Amino acid sequence: MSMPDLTTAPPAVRVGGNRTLTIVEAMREALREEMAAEDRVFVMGEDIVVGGAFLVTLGLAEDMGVDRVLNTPISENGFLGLAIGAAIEGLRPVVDMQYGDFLFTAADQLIQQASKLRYMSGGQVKIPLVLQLPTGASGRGAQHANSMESYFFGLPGIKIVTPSNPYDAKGLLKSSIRDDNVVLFIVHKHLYGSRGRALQHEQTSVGEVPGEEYLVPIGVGKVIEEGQDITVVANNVVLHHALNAASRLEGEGISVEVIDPRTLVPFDIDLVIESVEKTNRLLIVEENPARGGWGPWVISEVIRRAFYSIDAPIARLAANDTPIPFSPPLERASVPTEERIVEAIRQVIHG
Amino acid sequence: MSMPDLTTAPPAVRVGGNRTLTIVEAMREALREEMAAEDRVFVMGEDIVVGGAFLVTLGLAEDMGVDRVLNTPISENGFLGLAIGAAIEGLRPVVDMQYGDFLFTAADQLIQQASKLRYMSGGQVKIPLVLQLPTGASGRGAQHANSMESYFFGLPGIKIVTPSNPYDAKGLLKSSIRDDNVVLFIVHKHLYGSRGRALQHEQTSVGEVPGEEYLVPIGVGKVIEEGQDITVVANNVVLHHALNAASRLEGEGISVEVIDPRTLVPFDIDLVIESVEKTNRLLIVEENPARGGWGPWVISEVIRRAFYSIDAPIARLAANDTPIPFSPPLERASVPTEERIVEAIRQVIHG
Amino acid sequence: MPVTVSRLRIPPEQAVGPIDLLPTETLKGVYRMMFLIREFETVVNHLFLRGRVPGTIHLCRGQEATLVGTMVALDKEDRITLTHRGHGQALAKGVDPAGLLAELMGRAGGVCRGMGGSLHVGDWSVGALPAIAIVGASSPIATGLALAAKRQGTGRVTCNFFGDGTASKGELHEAMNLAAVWELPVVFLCENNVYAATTHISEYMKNEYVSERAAAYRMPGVSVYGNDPLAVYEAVKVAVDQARAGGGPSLVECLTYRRDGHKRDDPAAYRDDREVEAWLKTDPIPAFRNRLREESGVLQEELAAIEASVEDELIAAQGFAHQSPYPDVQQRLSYVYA
Amino acid sequence: MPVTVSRLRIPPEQAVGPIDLLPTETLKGVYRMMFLIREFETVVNHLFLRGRVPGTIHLCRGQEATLVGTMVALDKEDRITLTHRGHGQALAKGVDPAGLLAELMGRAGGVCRGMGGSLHVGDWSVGALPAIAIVGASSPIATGLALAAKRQGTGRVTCNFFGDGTASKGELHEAMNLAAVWELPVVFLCENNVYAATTHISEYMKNEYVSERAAAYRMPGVSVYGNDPLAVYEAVKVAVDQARAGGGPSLVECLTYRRDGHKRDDPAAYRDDREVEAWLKTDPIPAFRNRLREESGVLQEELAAIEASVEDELIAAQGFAHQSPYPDVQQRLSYVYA
Ligand SMILES: Cc1ncc(C[n+]2csc(CCOP(=O)(O)OP(=O)(O)O)c2C)c(N)n1
Ligand SMILES: Cc1ncc(C[n+]2csc(CCOP(=O)(O)OP(=O)(O)O)c2C)c(N)n1
Ligand SMILES: [Mg+2]
Ligand SMILES: [Mg+2]
Repeated sequence: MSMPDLTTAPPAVRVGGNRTLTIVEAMREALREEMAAEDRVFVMGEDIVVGGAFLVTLGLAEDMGVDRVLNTPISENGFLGLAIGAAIEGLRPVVDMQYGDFLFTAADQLIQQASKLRYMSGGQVKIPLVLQLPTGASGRGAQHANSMESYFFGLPGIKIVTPSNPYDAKGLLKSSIRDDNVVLFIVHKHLYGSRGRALQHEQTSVGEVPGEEYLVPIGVGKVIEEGQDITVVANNVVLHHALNAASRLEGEGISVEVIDPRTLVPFDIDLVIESVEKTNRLLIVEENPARGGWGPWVISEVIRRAFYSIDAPIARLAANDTPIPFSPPLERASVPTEERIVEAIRQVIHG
Repeated sequence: MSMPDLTTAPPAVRVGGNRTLTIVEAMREALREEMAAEDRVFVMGEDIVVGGAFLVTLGLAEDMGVDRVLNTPISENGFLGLAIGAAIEGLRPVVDMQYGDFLFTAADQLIQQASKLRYMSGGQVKIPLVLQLPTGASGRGAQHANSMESYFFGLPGIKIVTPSNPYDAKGLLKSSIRDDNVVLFIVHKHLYGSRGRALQHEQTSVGEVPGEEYLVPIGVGKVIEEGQDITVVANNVVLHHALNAASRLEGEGISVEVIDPRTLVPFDIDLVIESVEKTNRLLIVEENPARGGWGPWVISEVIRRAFYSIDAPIARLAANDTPIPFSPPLERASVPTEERIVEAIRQVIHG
Repeated sequence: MPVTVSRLRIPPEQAVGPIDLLPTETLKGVYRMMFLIREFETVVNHLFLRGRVPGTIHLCRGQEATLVGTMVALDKEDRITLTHRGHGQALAKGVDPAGLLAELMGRAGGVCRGMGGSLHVGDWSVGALPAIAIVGASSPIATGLALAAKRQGTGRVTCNFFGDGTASKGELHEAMNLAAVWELPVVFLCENNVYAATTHISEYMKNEYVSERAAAYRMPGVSVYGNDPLAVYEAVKVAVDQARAGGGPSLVECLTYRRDGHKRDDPAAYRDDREVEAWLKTDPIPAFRNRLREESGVLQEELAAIEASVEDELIAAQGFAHQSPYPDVQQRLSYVYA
Repeated sequence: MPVTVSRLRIPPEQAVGPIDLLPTETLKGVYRMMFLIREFETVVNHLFLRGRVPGTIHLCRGQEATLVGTMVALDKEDRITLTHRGHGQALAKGVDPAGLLAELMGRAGGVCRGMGGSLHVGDWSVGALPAIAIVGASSPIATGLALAAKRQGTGRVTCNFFGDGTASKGELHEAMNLAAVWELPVVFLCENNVYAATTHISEYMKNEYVSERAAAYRMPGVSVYGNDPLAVYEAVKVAVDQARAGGGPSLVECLTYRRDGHKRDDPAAYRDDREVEAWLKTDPIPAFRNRLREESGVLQEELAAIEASVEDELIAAQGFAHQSPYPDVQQRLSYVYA
């Protein structure tokens, strides 16, 4: 797979100075920079002229024109297919799916077309296409709570990116737009939020973003907290819970290494293996239902490649194998929380 | 989950005498019996009046009427949704998707509607619905080669059944039709075939079917071959490869226990754990791409529940993480074969 | 070609239905239900702003005449499918306001036991299929309810509510074709409120009317003024009668307007002032109230009594909802399988 | 209502286009291509029956006039999207028969290097997007090719082939609406051959013509006799010119017929004898051959020479395809990512 390369990348707008941004602001900057640097980039989706469901495109239509920030009819199948066609002709569409959940009404265009056309044609075409898919449970009931990464993790021919902070969100979105492949750009709904509005969780999705241009490469995970006793791999919003859990356990003398894979496809499995070879224990945390997701695959790889380094059964936290219930106490009980992560770590350590 | 119960089940047509049937004939019998016993059962799909893509409904329209063997327009989204509505009203539709692959054009109806409506309504409705989904690679290129079970294994709210022989196909189809839930009935394309036509593989999909009525319960796996040295779990067409491999390895003094889970959701994980506690070694074989499928989840459960019984890294064979290529030698090289299973078993045993 | 489509969509004039279409008692019932929906939504908005209704809400204030006019044309035994903007559809079909409100608040006493919330309200025991929030997805399902009615000979008609924005979804088209080909007793009922979320209808449709699309399937299509319940009733009744008589589906488009933004936090600043002004003058509730007084001679006091009874009902509903507990967390593991 | 739709679909009479629409040289080229497609398919069928073409095949014998008439109306730089029945579409757009045949045989020299097979043939270098076998899915993609042409100012038009059965797919409707709203240069080209696999058109459509559905999006829709290349050319040219001039999309329906079954093993026994008889008489190839002789004065010898050159080309193509090796198995890991 080709990695974006800053040296050959088109020059982008410099913004200057380190700033504290939300994920939404960081994504907006990435879009703005890439659109300024490259004419062929454009955004399309429902209601994005006025900012879209999460305000990612706020102000963009005014600056870039409604031809490059394109409001679509409610025709997910139609406009995702249209984006594929445009990409085949050399344009670089970014499709805002409003809620990732709506992608299911266009699933064939992703599963059968976007991910396979290059392969079936023997490399005749390429499809540089980014799908923005807000994911996860956020108080709206089961049809707006799917973990999109879970459904498409096993689909060959696409990349999946799941940043959990503004720095990664900007750097990865820029890399995704420059990538010549289909990239699912998946951010948990609870990580969106503007600076003015209260975030839904204690941990924030606000962070430092440099003014200088930078990219975060697709396929490279990151050790967020170093530790000795156990490796915890988590992404999206549950990563923040894991980080909180790690801090709490420090007091108990448990040293937790927390890894954010940042991208799921390709997955930086080497980083996890390396860490597990040091800590000899592993916990995986995902928000998707337990039967799905990327965690089981990571476990199967760890068992294959580092079986003799593992000292205790590998633990995993995920949502119940149910749709997500609406009632807030039920929703909270359905997904991994800081509390449950703390308990799971204790159990792996103390047996 | 409710299990079908022969004692309360409606009386069915007796066919009498043990016969050797193909999977297609066995499924046809199941449909015929269930339709005769229960008015509310009907079949719908493209071209099924003349038998459908795999001749499963051959002759049924003549006997049951075109009102109960209903040709649909090419409107997968429309007729799957329609079947959901009919099921809510108490009918018991069996939807023939022609090729499972076409379901992606109706994915929302399965993922967001059929699997969730009961839950979101707090149990107000139930949806007794069977989808027939021929699956897997069979020489037609990537868009007709998806492993349907892989995409939906992680979806809560449905059941998934994958018989590999006529006996199970008939018994499980009858149970599926009597089940009050959404059941994906998934048979590999290479296992279809009429007795007159040469099957694509050496191993056959022809087998004994009793004349007496019987059901095979959903959720119960089966040890097909007993063995001591290693457990192999495989289903669908690769199960037949695994059985061939097991026979070959007998000569080398390797005793292989082969398990057919038969249904993936619910998965009879206890049966696998029990076996692994005896053999201490495990190989999983699936046709879907390596990043997907049910295998990783089984590994994660085995590690969680039987970690200390495992003597060697758990092995797994699956397809490449690519779409399925058309050219026959490339397709063969992409999926697990008898040869590769033999090698994999040798490697687990000899390290 | 290309046809120029007018951006300005103002209410059609002189489009009300004859007052003597329905007996006065029924008309009073229509008024009561319109008023109940309006007040219910106002309560919901209030509770939402005070943080008592979690998640998101889509209010239907302004569209009450369409909902109630449609429902009067249906029988009690008939079925409806609901949209994301479903509170009023549910109430008009006879869903209990107390259970509805409790549902919005995620309480055990909710019509869906708290499992659905605002986006999924409904009560199947009164024929209101708990709402489907994926737009377009309900149309095939509604068609399936109709198929069952035809097979089972129940004589039931299904009414599939959808919005003007939803008319761009392929699912609707597949469903309309299926219903036409199989002559199923379904009425496709478009609440055309000029917007899909923040987007004006002229941005997603070249047609002046959604009902133009019915001809593509050789089914009747008609557009009526949606802010008068009698105009709506008149058109829907024709469609329902045809469906019940075995004549197959129809498409009825009701031209109406959202008085609020699309959802909870939307000020609807994207709307044209002239358009907003023209429509806000047509508030269906005072308009129908006036018609009742002037054309049917219903007394001011009678109307006041109706309104008071609605307020009482809503106070009781709020009491019920607030007192209803949250469901036990174990309930999250129920209702996955039958 | 309901409208009764005739089950019998016989060829329209007197529906050929004027012979002087195109210069004689072009007409000869049209004939050559029609003949090439027919003979190519005959070779494919032969090889399939001998087990040299793996997988499945969908032949287009009988539909040649529609394909070639359409292609003459397009420029070389224009784009087409292909269906599962795509061999003839590919050839008509200029895909090399040798590479095409090698593709069907899964060989390294195939136009898609053996990765696609019969269901996915195409050569993007001549504007034929490798075929999409999921019916309906190509319409949005074609619309995207057209969007790019409009943005890039290339003046290109995209022609989206689809079948009468595919007209029941929602994707097509979403694409038609998008193309209409955004005035994109695309022609929706329906090859109406009366069947969707084994199912007769009257089973899935109340309409007499697929083109009736264009009005639902306020775009022009027309139906023409599809077994005469000039009738097809005439109609498609109007649509292409409009699209190229910025006037947006059209729907052109060509009424034609499959001479074979739906696919490899289908004897097509489900067809009505009268229908089959009426259509088989209209074989486009001898009919156009006669027109060339009678109306354009093309000599028998000229036609024979054309036919001989086609046979030579196909012999060479077979030689190429048979000699082309299977791809190295490592190639299966290529082309997943760019
Ligand atoms: C398939 C799908 N796409 C997008 C959405 C998000 N969404 C919810 S309501 C809405 C607008 C619907 O417009 P319309 O059909 O006119 O109904 P209205 O809201 O005006 O009642 C959108 C885009 C959705 N729920 N489902
Ligand atoms: C979404 C989808 N459903 C079903 C099929 C299976 N299928 C392949 S061709 C065909 C019939 C298509 O009919 P039509 O559009 O009229 O094209 P024709 O075959 O007549 O050229 C069907 C049902 C498919 N390829 N894709
Ligand atoms: Mg609307
Ligand atoms: Mg056809």
